[in-house]
Amino acid sequence: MDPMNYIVLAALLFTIGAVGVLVRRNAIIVFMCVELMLNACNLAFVAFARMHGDIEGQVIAFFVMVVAAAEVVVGLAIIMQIFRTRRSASLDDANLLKN
Amino acid sequence: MAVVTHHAYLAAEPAVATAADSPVLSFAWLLFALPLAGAAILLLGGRRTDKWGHLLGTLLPVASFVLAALILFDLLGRAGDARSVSVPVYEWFTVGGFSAGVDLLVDPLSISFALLITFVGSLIHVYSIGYMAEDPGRRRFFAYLNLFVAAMLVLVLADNFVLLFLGWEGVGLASYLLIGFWQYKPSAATAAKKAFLINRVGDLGLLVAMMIMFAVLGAVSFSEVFAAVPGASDGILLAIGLLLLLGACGKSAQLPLQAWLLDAMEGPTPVSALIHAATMVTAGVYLIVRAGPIFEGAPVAQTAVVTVGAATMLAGGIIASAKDDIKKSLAGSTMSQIGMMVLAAGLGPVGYVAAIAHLITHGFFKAGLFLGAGSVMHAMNEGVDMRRYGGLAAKMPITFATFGVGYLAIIGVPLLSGWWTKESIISATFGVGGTAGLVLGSAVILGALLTAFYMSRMVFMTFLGKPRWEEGVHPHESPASMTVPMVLLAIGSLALGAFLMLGDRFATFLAPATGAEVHHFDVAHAFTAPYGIAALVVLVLGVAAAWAIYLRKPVAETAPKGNLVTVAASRELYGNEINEGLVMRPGQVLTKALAVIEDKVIDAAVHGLGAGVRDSSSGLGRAQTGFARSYALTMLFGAVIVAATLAVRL
Amino acid sequence: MIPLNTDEGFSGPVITSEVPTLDWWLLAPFLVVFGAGVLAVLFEAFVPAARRRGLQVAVAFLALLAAFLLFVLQAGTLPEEGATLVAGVLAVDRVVLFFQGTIAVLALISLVLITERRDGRDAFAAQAATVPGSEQERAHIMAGSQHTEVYPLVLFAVLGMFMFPAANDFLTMFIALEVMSLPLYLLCGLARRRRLFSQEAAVKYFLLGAFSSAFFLFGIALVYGYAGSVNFAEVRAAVENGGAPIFDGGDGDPLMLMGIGLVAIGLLFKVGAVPFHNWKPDVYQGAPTPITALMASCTLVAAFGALLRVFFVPFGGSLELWEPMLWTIAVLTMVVAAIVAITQRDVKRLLAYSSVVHAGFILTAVVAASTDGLAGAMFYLAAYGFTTLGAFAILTLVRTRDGGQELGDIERWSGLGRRHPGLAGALSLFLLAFTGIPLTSGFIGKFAVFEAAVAAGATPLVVVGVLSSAVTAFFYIRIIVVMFFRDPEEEGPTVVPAGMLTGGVITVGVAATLTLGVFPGPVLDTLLPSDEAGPEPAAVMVDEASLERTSP
Amino acid sequence: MIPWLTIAIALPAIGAVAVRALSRARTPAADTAQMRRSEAATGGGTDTITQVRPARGTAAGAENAKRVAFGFSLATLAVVVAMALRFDTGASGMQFEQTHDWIPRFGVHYAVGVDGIALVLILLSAVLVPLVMLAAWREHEDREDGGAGYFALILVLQAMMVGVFAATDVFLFYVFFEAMLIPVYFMIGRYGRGEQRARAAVKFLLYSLVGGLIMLVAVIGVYVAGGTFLWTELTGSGGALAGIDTELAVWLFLGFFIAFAIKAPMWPVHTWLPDAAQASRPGTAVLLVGVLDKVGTYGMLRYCLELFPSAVSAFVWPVVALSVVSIVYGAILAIGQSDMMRLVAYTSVSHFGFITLGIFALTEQAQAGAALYMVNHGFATGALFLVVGFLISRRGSAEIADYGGVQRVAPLLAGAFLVAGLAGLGLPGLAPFVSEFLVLIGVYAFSPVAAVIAVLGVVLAALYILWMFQRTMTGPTPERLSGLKDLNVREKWAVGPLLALLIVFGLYPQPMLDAIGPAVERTAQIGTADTSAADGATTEEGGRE
Repeated sequence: MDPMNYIVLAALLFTIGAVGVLVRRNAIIVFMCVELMLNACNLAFVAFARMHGDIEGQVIAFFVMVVAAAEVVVGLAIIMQIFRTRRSASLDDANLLKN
Repeated sequence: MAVVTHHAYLAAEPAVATAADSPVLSFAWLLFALPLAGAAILLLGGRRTDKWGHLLGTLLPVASFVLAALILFDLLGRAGDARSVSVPVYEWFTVGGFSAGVDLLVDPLSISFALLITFVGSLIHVYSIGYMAEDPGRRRFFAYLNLFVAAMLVLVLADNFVLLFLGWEGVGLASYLLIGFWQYKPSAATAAKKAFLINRVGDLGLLVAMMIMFAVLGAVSFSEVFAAVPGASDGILLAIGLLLLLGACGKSAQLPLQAWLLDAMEGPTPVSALIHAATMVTAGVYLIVRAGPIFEGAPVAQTAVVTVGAATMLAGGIIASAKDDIKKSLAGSTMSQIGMMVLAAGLGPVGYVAAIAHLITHGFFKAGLFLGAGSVMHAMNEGVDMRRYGGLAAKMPITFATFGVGYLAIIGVPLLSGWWTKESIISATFGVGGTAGLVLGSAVILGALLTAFYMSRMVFMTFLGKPRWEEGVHPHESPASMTVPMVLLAIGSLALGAFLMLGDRFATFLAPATGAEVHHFDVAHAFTAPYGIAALVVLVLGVAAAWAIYLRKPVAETAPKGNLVTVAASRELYGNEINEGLVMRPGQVLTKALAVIEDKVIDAAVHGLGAGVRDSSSGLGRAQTGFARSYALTMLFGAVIVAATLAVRL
Repeated sequence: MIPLNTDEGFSGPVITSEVPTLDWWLLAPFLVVFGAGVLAVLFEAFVPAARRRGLQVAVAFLALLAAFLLFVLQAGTLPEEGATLVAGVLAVDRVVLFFQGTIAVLALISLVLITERRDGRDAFAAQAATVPGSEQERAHIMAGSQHTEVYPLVLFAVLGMFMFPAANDFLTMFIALEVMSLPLYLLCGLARRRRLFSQEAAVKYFLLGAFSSAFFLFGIALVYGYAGSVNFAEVRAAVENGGAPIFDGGDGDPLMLMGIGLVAIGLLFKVGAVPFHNWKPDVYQGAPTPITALMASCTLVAAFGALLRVFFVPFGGSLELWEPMLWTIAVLTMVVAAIVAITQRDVKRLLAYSSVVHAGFILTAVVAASTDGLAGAMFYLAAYGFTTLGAFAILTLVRTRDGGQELGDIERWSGLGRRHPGLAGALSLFLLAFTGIPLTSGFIGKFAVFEAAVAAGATPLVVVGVLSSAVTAFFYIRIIVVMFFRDPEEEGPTVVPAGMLTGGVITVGVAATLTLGVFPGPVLDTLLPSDEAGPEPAAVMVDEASLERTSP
Repeated sequence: MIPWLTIAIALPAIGAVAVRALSRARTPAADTAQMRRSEAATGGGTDTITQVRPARGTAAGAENAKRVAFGFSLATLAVVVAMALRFDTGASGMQFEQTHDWIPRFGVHYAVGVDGIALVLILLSAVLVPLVMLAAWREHEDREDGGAGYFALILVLQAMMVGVFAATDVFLFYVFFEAMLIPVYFMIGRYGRGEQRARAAVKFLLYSLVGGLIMLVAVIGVYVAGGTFLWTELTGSGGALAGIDTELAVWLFLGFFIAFAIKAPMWPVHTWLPDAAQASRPGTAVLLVGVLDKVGTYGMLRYCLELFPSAVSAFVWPVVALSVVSIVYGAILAIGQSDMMRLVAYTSVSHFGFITLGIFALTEQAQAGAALYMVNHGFATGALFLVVGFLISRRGSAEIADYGGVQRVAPLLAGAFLVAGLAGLGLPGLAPFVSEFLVLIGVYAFSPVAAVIAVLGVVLAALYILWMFQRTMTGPTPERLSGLKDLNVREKWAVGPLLALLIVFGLYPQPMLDAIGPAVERTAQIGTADTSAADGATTEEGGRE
């Protein structure tokens, strides 16, 4: 199978994630969409590593996973905090800051 | 004080030789420096000089007169062609090829004027001591008079057009200050401003003329300009000529810039006598004569001069015939007489002597008449309406006598001053020959008729007939300080003409300056020639007509309704209305229009730009909705932009 | 590139063969800050609450100070062409050291603001976990609880900032970005007052930041796909060769372009260029002001350091590819932000937009793609950092009349200049520096970047820049108008006494703004790269390839 | 060698610092009084600020500070006069030159030097500053600082005014050019008059900034094209800019010109001036119109013409047209004004038209006239603003309609007003005539039409001046003005020297013309002889750009 297909799949996943960020209101789901985008990147890295025949891309994928995990920690903390205050995880409810 | 500087400068860099050989001439600058110093002392000295200011102010013009007389004798001691002396004082300003110096030209023409100015000026200073005795601003008055004398002397002594312009504007300033001397009267303030403004329009001509001279002829000094005239094109000379005429019109109240002179009578009467009769208003004639070489090279310009002069002469006469205000009537007369001089000056060399001679005699009798009028006004509690005069001859014998002599002189009673000079103008006009000569000559005769009429009218209404005085008016003769100058001027009005014209004395004296051949004045011919007889006939007719209207019948105390002609004449031939319609109204409209443009176009454009930025600010700012998801959308939009701009290179 | 087998003849570090040598000396500043951060976390766990604060402050200050001193010492010993360390994942040269040194100084100053306490209370929530307005919150406030976790968070963020411009491959850069950002997300949500705003700022910053990181990462993936490596030198070499060996005849160009674009998005988000700027006003307004100051100064410096490095080193050979893109973004940034800023009323939002506009100005220097442009941007960033810190320091002093929260509404600052001429005068100076009035550092900075842009032929961009400057002048000046030309109002703000710390920050800001404005010569000549080394910025920016070129 | 120019720049700058320090040093008692007062002010709304008199201690401190400021301005005047006496009027080129590296990286120098034109303008500013201080002595007494701050700002401005005329490094010039805005901005916005002063100050600053920023691009362009900022190295046939492409020269010229046109101010970018003048204290207006705006015309002469001779021919006609429009337009609008400050501002628009016209007529007379005009206009308009200021200080209004018949109660004031006005309308014998006349004859040689239209401005000048004089000074004195005081000693000393200078330079302007002469000889060749040479150089080195 042409590894390029994985790249296309990665792009699709990335797009789905991006669209999810745009259309979903729930902060948690938005955040998960971002995670989806990160994972799409990982898929691309691994696929490209395969195409180039080296392991650098795979190494990167591991790093990304670690970073993503750290991000989850921080992100959930922040989202929890605002959820407790507002009793809502809807992003659209948080719009005190605007012009 | 400025004088000292000049002198120091002079010492450091000796002036050109032409003047240095005569100690008197090298002090020619004192002519104007003395009265200028007087003005400075009186203005800066403040109240400390109140006590003796008028005396100093009188003394200095007298000193100038003495100096002018000395210079005259110096000139007379020279050969005819050596009587034109250039006296450089100091370099005024020089840039590149342009140079304007404070250089004086002492020649018969300028010294004639200097004598007239200082003599009449001194007399009027003396007169003013009495006339202004009660005025709290007398010191200031004398300062302004001194300033005027200084400026007028600069005007006539200048050796180049720029210095002449300095004097020209200087007399304008003095005139402004003196017309508006009683500035708390709105009419005086308005008249002063009007005089200055209309003069400015004339000055515009002079300014542009100087620009052309420098640009085309390469200089602004008389000698260099006149030397360049033969090489200049007709168009240039015509342009310069017409522009100089415009300047002359402004200063000499010739059509179409005549409107200010009658209003200028708002000033104290000595001012009217000195500035607006004897001296300043004749500056236009001086300019035309002085710039003779230019006009001689531009026949069309000369025609314009003659036309303007003739038209003003008649218009002035008509206005003078209808005015009931004694000073305004005299002012109309001045317009008329100067018109006559301008006409003569426009004839070229043949007319110059006649014009200048008439100018000088006119200076005497018209000053005398004005001083007489002032004396009358003094007696009549400053009333000027001749309809409320009458029968003053008995109450004011000296005034009547001197006024009478002036009257006889101006209407041209034979052998009095006015007759000599008016005859020579008439002779010069007819001397042109052809239809032109006939038309012009007839015009002058007509002018003489008008003169005889309105002057007789004035004398009849003022001194003869029954008193029509307002209540509480007790006429009395004026003090000696006022009557003595009047007497002296009357003597001049009697005899000066004969002195100048007999034996062609003045013509011979003036010849080196004007370049004219001496035109013999034949006394016998003046009585026998048709024009001479015609002049005598119109004289009688004019007096008779005035007698018929103003002496035979009692004069109404208020002006009758009048017909179309008299109404027009009393409204100064609608000169003010014409100015208003042609200049002021459109000007006001333009001012308003530009104010609107300033506000609604130029400033609005800038403010509109600002408002536009502000509007787009709130518009763009709306993208900052506060919704995180819309921010993400904006970012995606940014991604599209990034992709698009990168794809450019694909 | 890390080859699977060595047969293909690739050189360079191989994962299995040898342990890379570490240059401890060059690595020391990173380790110091990292170590201090770890230590600080341990303090949180083991030191009693009462003594934590003093210890944390001391450690943080000492660590940053040590890092700064190390950077200075390194500058003296660093070889002219720079060096790479840790198997080439980090690069240190004079440019990087300048960025790091600047960040260290600015971070130290920010730390002063972070440390500042008024009536025993700092700018941070007593207990972030409590619900705003709740009983627990009040209890914590009464108990004087405080989040000393702020200090390790700041240390980690600064560590990320040190790494960001020093990264020598995209992976390191991504990690640096996250190390820098994650603590900042948290710090944004810790404001003591107006906590709803603060929390909202944190959420927005976090989600949008993560979103942009995803773009950045996907861009890295595509660049990796194109070049076969994420190492800067090799990416550059690949770009020059038309891609990795698997692409023949330029098939990979779309990959490369998309890669550049996506990486650019990630970086432009961090510098806050339009249209990736939306987060800035909201986050700047919501975050605790000392943290805003930290972000406005240090983060911007670090982000631009990274952006300059990315565009000049790995993408330096494909100038013509990305120039139109940066042109467009620069124009958008300068114009849109300047215009939008005009109608702002909140000073913090205004300064946020101002920061966006300044980013636009600096982008013109990036477009210039010259050593002069690099130097100009470096000077600009340093100058702007000091000025903006001073400005934010002043914001912390202006409070509502009830002595509570900061008063950001400009309209209510009427007559401040009458009653507090010194303070208002200092703020005016900062605003004039933002405007770019001569004799302030802002002017020299603007001149430096614009000069580089004009020299590079980007004159239209500079014209847009000066027009945008004129627009921005309007709102800077408006603040001065309000402060000096209006009469004081009854409901005006109170100004708390500056004290040693904040006063010191303002003084440093004033001094730096004036010194860099009047005598910029020493900084420009000695600290910044000069084009004598070469007109290409790559001449002064280290990567392995350049090292190989210079080594005999 | 004595660094005259540096002293002349540093002296007022030091003075400003000293004044500031002195006005800050208050007795503790005064300080508390001050605080109480400001509390009262905040409590009682806007008006209390102006009503509450400052505490005695502050007033004495302010008085001392003002005396020190005045002393510094006199010292500066002395330095400048001493320098002027040493000026060699025979030499072309710069004198009293100093050049030191400032920012080596950008080739920026602290380089100063003067030719005749710069010298007379520096003299102008040095003369005006002490007089403005005298006139403004009592103006801000009811302020917190007793007006000392205003005096400090004047000194700051003076340092920059000397600097801007003395700079021979384009960058240094730009620095002064822009930095100058700030003190003026505060002088208008903070110490100005009326409700609109903040607005006017902002308008002034924004206009100037827009111009200045556009000029910044051109300044950078000069450096990029020429590789140096030193004026002496840039100009001349062998200068660094001699070979640049004409099109580039045109753009750079335009960049400088827009800034200078706004500053000058030239139609149609003049609308800031009337607003600024109306909102200014008269002293501010004197410096603003008398000196600051001259930087615009000075810049045209010094920078536009001399840096880019090859571009001049492209600009001559447009600029001449704009100048002529300015002359007539400014004069007509002046006629219609009801506020004296605005009126004088519009007259300045007209007069600046003469100056720009003279500069771009490219004849020696016109340019010498224009350079002289800059100085004379400073004296004349300065005097006029000061006298209007005396009226304002008496009645608090600049509206013409609020006055009338002043001459009767205050003859000296009216006299000063008249002399200043007459100077403004170009009466021979007063200084502005000489310059106006030189401009006119110079312009006529270049374009008769332009000269003739410009002469209209002379007529209109008489109208606006005399009409204003008539409405304010003459006529019956209304009851409310019957107590109006005449000039006091301080006021006499403020306006007297200006009037004296107007007369002296009206009758004997040659020393100034001698100083200006060599510089003008240099610039007047531009656009005539030099253009062809520069064009030749362009084709030679056309490939450089």
